[in-house]
Amino acid sequence: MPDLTTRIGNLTMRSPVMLASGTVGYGPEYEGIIDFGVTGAIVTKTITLKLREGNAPPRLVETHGGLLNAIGLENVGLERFLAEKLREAARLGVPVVASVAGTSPEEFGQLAAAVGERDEVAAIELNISCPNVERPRNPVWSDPAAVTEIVSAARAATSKTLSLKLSPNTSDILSVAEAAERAGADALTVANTLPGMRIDIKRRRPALGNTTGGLSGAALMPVNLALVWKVAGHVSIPVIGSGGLADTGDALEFLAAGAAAVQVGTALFANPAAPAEIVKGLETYMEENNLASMDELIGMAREERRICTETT
Amino acid sequence: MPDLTTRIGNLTMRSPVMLASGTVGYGPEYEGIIDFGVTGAIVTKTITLKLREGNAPPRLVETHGGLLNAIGLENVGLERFLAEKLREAARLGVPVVASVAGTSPEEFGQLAAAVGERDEVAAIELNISCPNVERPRNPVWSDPAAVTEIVSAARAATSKTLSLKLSPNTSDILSVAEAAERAGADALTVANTLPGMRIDIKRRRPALGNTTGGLSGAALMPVNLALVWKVAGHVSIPVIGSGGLADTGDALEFLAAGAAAVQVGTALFANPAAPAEIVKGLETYMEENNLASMDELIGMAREERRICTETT
Amino acid sequence: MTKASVSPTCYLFTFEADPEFPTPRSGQFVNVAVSDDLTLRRPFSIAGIPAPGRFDLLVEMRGKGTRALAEKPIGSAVGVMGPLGNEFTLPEPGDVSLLVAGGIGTAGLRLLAQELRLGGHRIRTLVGARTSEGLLHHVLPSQAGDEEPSLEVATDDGSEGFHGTVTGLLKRALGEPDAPARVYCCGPPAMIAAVAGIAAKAGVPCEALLEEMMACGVGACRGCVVATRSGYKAVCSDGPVFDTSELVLEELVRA
Amino acid sequence: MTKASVSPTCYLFTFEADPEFPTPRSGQFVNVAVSDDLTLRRPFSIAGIPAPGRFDLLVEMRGKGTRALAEKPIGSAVGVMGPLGNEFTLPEPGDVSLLVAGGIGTAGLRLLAQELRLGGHRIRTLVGARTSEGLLHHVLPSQAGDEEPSLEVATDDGSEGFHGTVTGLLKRALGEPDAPARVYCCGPPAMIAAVAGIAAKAGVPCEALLEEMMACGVGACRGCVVATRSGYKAVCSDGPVFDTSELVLEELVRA
Ligand SMILES: Cc1cc2nc3c(=O)[nH]c(=O)nc-3n(C[C@H](O)[C@H](O)[C@H](O)COP(=O)(O)OP(=O)(O)OC[C@H]3O[C@@H](n4cnc5c(N)ncnc54)[C@H](O)[C@@H]3O)c2cc1C
Ligand SMILES: Cc1cc2nc3c(=O)[nH]c(=O)nc-3n(C[C@H](O)[C@H](O)[C@H](O)COP(=O)(O)OP(=O)(O)OC[C@H]3O[C@@H](n4cnc5c(N)ncnc54)[C@H](O)[C@@H]3O)c2cc1C
Ligand SMILES: Cc1cc2nc3c(=O)[nH]c(=O)nc-3n(C[C@H](O)[C@H](O)[C@H](O)COP(=O)(O)O)c2cc1C
Ligand SMILES: Cc1cc2nc3c(=O)[nH]c(=O)nc-3n(C[C@H](O)[C@H](O)[C@H](O)COP(=O)(O)O)c2cc1C
Ligand code: FES
Ligand code: FES
Repeated sequence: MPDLTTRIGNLTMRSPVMLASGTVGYGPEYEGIIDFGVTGAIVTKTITLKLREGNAPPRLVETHGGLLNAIGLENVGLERFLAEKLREAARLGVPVVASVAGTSPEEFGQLAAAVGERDEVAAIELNISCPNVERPRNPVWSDPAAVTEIVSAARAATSKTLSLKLSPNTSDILSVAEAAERAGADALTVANTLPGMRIDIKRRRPALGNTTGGLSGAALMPVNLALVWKVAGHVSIPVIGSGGLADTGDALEFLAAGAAAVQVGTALFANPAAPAEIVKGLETYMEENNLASMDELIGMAREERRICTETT
Repeated sequence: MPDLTTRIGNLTMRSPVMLASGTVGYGPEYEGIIDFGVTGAIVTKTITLKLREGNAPPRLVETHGGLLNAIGLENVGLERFLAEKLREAARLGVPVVASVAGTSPEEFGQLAAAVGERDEVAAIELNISCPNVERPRNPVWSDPAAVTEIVSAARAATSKTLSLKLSPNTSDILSVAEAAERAGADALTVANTLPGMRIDIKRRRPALGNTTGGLSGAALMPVNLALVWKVAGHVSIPVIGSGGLADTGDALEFLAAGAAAVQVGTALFANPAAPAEIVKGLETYMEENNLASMDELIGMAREERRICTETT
Repeated sequence: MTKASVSPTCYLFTFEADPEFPTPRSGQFVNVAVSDDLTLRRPFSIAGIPAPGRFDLLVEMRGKGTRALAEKPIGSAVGVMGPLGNEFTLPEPGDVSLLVAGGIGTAGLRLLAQELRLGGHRIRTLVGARTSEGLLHHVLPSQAGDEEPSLEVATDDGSEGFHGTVTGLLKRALGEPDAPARVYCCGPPAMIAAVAGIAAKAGVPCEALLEEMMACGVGACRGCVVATRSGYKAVCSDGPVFDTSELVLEELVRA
Repeated sequence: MTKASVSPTCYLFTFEADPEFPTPRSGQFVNVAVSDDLTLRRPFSIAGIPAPGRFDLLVEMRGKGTRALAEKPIGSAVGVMGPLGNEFTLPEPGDVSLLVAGGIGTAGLRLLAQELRLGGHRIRTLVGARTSEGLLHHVLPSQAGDEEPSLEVATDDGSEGFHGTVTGLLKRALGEPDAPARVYCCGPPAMIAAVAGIAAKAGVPCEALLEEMMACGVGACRGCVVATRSGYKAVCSDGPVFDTSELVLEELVRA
């Protein structure tokens, strides 16, 4: 039997297949539907200091091959998360990664400290694609200096494994990745959704209540895969791939590009069995190709570690 | 009959439906297949000073809802373009927009001067998503200072209508748009392809010869539509929408978002009749909704000119 | 899966459920994998239980997903998640219930009508549509043997029944003696808002089955919310049935 | 459109062409809109003209697009662009032509075989595949009435005919008296490279029909190029037929 055990910092997982933040709630919502037994970890909905109501509906619109969402980080807030949701999630018997977002480095530190001291939290994902931080001209996710401050604050606040979740909406992801690595991130999640929109021609209004939303799903996959390839070739901390992966073939592409683990998100909506199918599929692939452990899989499409160039 | 006449600077077109650079070659390749009679303009394959062989194959890979291409700006070079291709394109009876790309502001100026002095050229599109300019950390397309230099050089070289073609691969498109407007651009084409990749798991290699390519097609549409919305709300020069539009509904979304014209690209491959169908569809829509001219259509989904915020 | 055309734009599908599929209650829905090429499933109300282990869906052709479902060959296996969501609150014994459906909203009340009749409850039904072609009252459980005229229809264009919206009928029904003690409604947002307002004025409790775009269908993604007096609620897990006095009606109808 | 299964993985389709569809020549292909859900059309060689105004495609199930084509009901209208591309160079009268096909490559040579036979040319055919199931020689025009043994087959696993690759047969054929004056080949890149090498050594002119991912199909997008001694050429408009002495064979086979 091939060994799918995956280690990201101090987070040890049964398989490299994680569940992406915001698509599984806090976990229990999908109890009895998703086979948590084979998945590597749940990443919770992103938690903020205070409860958030989220954006006005409509919050979803399907696009060709993808999905736009503008949830607006609706979440129960740190207090209820710690008091209720975390305990419930921990009962599922799968490592829980707490996703958090602050509006300042201090808040990120506060959140990391609070969730980091809980035994139920196996690792922390710092979500910097946070809509609260309104800096339209130089968003946090493309500002290495801001990222350095955020990761440093979280690093000082906890010794738990920290992954920084990057945004694909930047022309210079390498500087951001470098900054995060230097500031002490244990891993990078690459990447979140891309800003996008649709218009409802009948109503002559944006289809989403919030005007724009984040593009996820298969449509996004080539973009985030290219970023994983780029980042994994540049940093020495592990990269966790996210973006549109729906089946074993897609997961293999992320791993072959250099990801140490992958997250399934939007694909859960159409097929909650996707994580279990991918785990099975990876086992079969490794057996058929005589690969014993994840190390032999990761980066197998990389001839040498090189920087790729974009072209049209 | 509603009037589809569209004006972008000094470029007057029968309809707002243009054909995107790189997808129609120099025009004649599609003679007898595309109905040039109803289209607004052809944008030629991007021309560089010297002939370019382009990238090693494979240059194309289909993705879910989209297409990755890594042509590598294969083109005949300025000299042959002026001597042969331009004359042939002009015979099609539709305005020809010459797309050009240089590796420096000076080269952009040289190219703009050379094509600008030709009567067959109705307008010029400056393509700054040029792979030649190798600046992986701060690509030209997200650097307002570089954009200012390029547009200024082209502006000084010609009085022909100039549109700058932006890239979606930036977190701060407004600064780039502003720089272009200030430097004298007459219009902005929003936007080009996004960097992306796929991996061929059988060969354990990137599917494209060039590793990464540009994502186009329906998958890209929500991203570029959001950029059109954003840019059109911010500058006072016209915006030309490009990205995945395939039918009348899609075109209406771009126009409703504030685009003054649209470009059909990837959709041509599956359906070369798409431009004619869209022109017909726009006429019908205007008739049914009692709209007499393009002015009434453009921006109809904008309540006020406001800056949108991204959210997930 | 079998299907039958019941109007120019609607099909009635009957599915053989998996053995472990629980018996659905009125108000509940299923999230259906209609096509491999779509990112999301599509939610449909369970519109009847023709026999144990089976359930009906009544589906209006609205776009790609509903068409993909209708194009599946009879006998296809279709991925179905559910039953999902909450249930209608059943009336007190003896109370008259008024069911108000607009267009395809008839689907959301069909199982309720069946349940109420089986439970011996007295019901009256108002069904509206834009034109007579859109009326779906003929798929509701048979009215035969009823003492009172229990079904009335309305069309916006007057092509059948009352000329006007179904809310015209509703006002009349609530004003009559032996007036209904409960209102249940399903239909376009504007209709629901109108029905809710009329019921509130008449002091009659009213529940509505709401529609919203859905992704997960289980309360995880927070994509399907509706504004209520106690904040946003998920239509899939807090609903789809809501007491209309809880809803912020001004936000129900989209500008 | 009609279809017939000709092997476990291949179908032979026959299309009724539009009146304005020109008569295709051997080597040419069509770009087919196989599915609304795919961004690109799919190119297929015209694999025969069974009657004026009709043409055949011989299609191997390889992925989404080919399966979508096979799933279309018989009688469907299918969007077809073409005929596209250049043509094979026909041999001098009296010359023997050797057709070498690997797997689905048989499709690319079937119309050529028909044309040559109609034109009274002498041809010999070598058909290879991995296993006997992949052999498609039975769809080639009948060999009946030929004087010499004009068809030989090879399988990698020896399950039918010569045990080995078709290039083994080729070497033998080129060494015999009355050797072919021209070679035409179609099949996997590695086979084409091998055939080209053998033909070059024997000093026999050789043409190959190449495959490459395509978008426009008309030379506009520059997506389908192949490396030649005079730079990259578009398979769709400069090809799909190339003189193998023009190709950079080392770049034909992908690492
Ligand atoms: C709880 C619930 C119960 C429903 N019950 C039924 C039913 O019994 N019968 C029935 O015919 N329909 C029902 N619907 C609506 C049904 O889900 C939509 O008609 C369907 O999703 C449209 O899919 P499509 O791909 O054909 O349309 P699309 O091409 O996706 O969209 C066409 C139009 O339908 C709207 N739409 C799409 N998805 C939804 C959705 N999930 N909810 C509301 N509007 C949507 C879109 O905004 C668009 O205007 C129900 C919806 C919900 C939430
Ligand atoms: C000039 C030409 C003539 C052809 N003639 C025939 C023919 O007569 N019969 C036949 O069965 N096939 C022929 N092909 C190949 C055919 O185009 C592909 O098999 C088809 O496009 C695969 O589509 P798919 O969606 O089923 O596969 P996909 O799911 O798109 O891909 C499956 C595999 O096929 C490869 N592929 C996809 N598209 C092409 C393409 N355009 N060219 C080469 N490989 C491709 C992919 O790289 C992948 O490995 C021809 C190709 C060309 C260029
Ligand atoms: C409905 C929805 C809600 C999401 N919410 C969050 C969130 O709260 N925090 C976060 O970091 N990412 C969030 N994401 C992004 C996903 O975690 C994931 O990174 C992204 O969708 C790309 O992967 P996918 O295509 O597999 O979904 C959300 C995505 C969706 C579709
Ligand atoms: C094969 C191909 C080649 C392209 N070449 C160019 C080019 O040379 N110059 C350019 O500015 N854009 C080029 N583009 C981008 C298109 O012009 C267009 O902006 C982009 O593809 C998005 O629109 P679409 O989805 O409608 O194709 C190319 C696109 C494709 C698919
Ligand atoms: S659809 Fe996900 S919360 Fe309702
Ligand atoms: S497919 Fe476009 S040039 Fe050949």
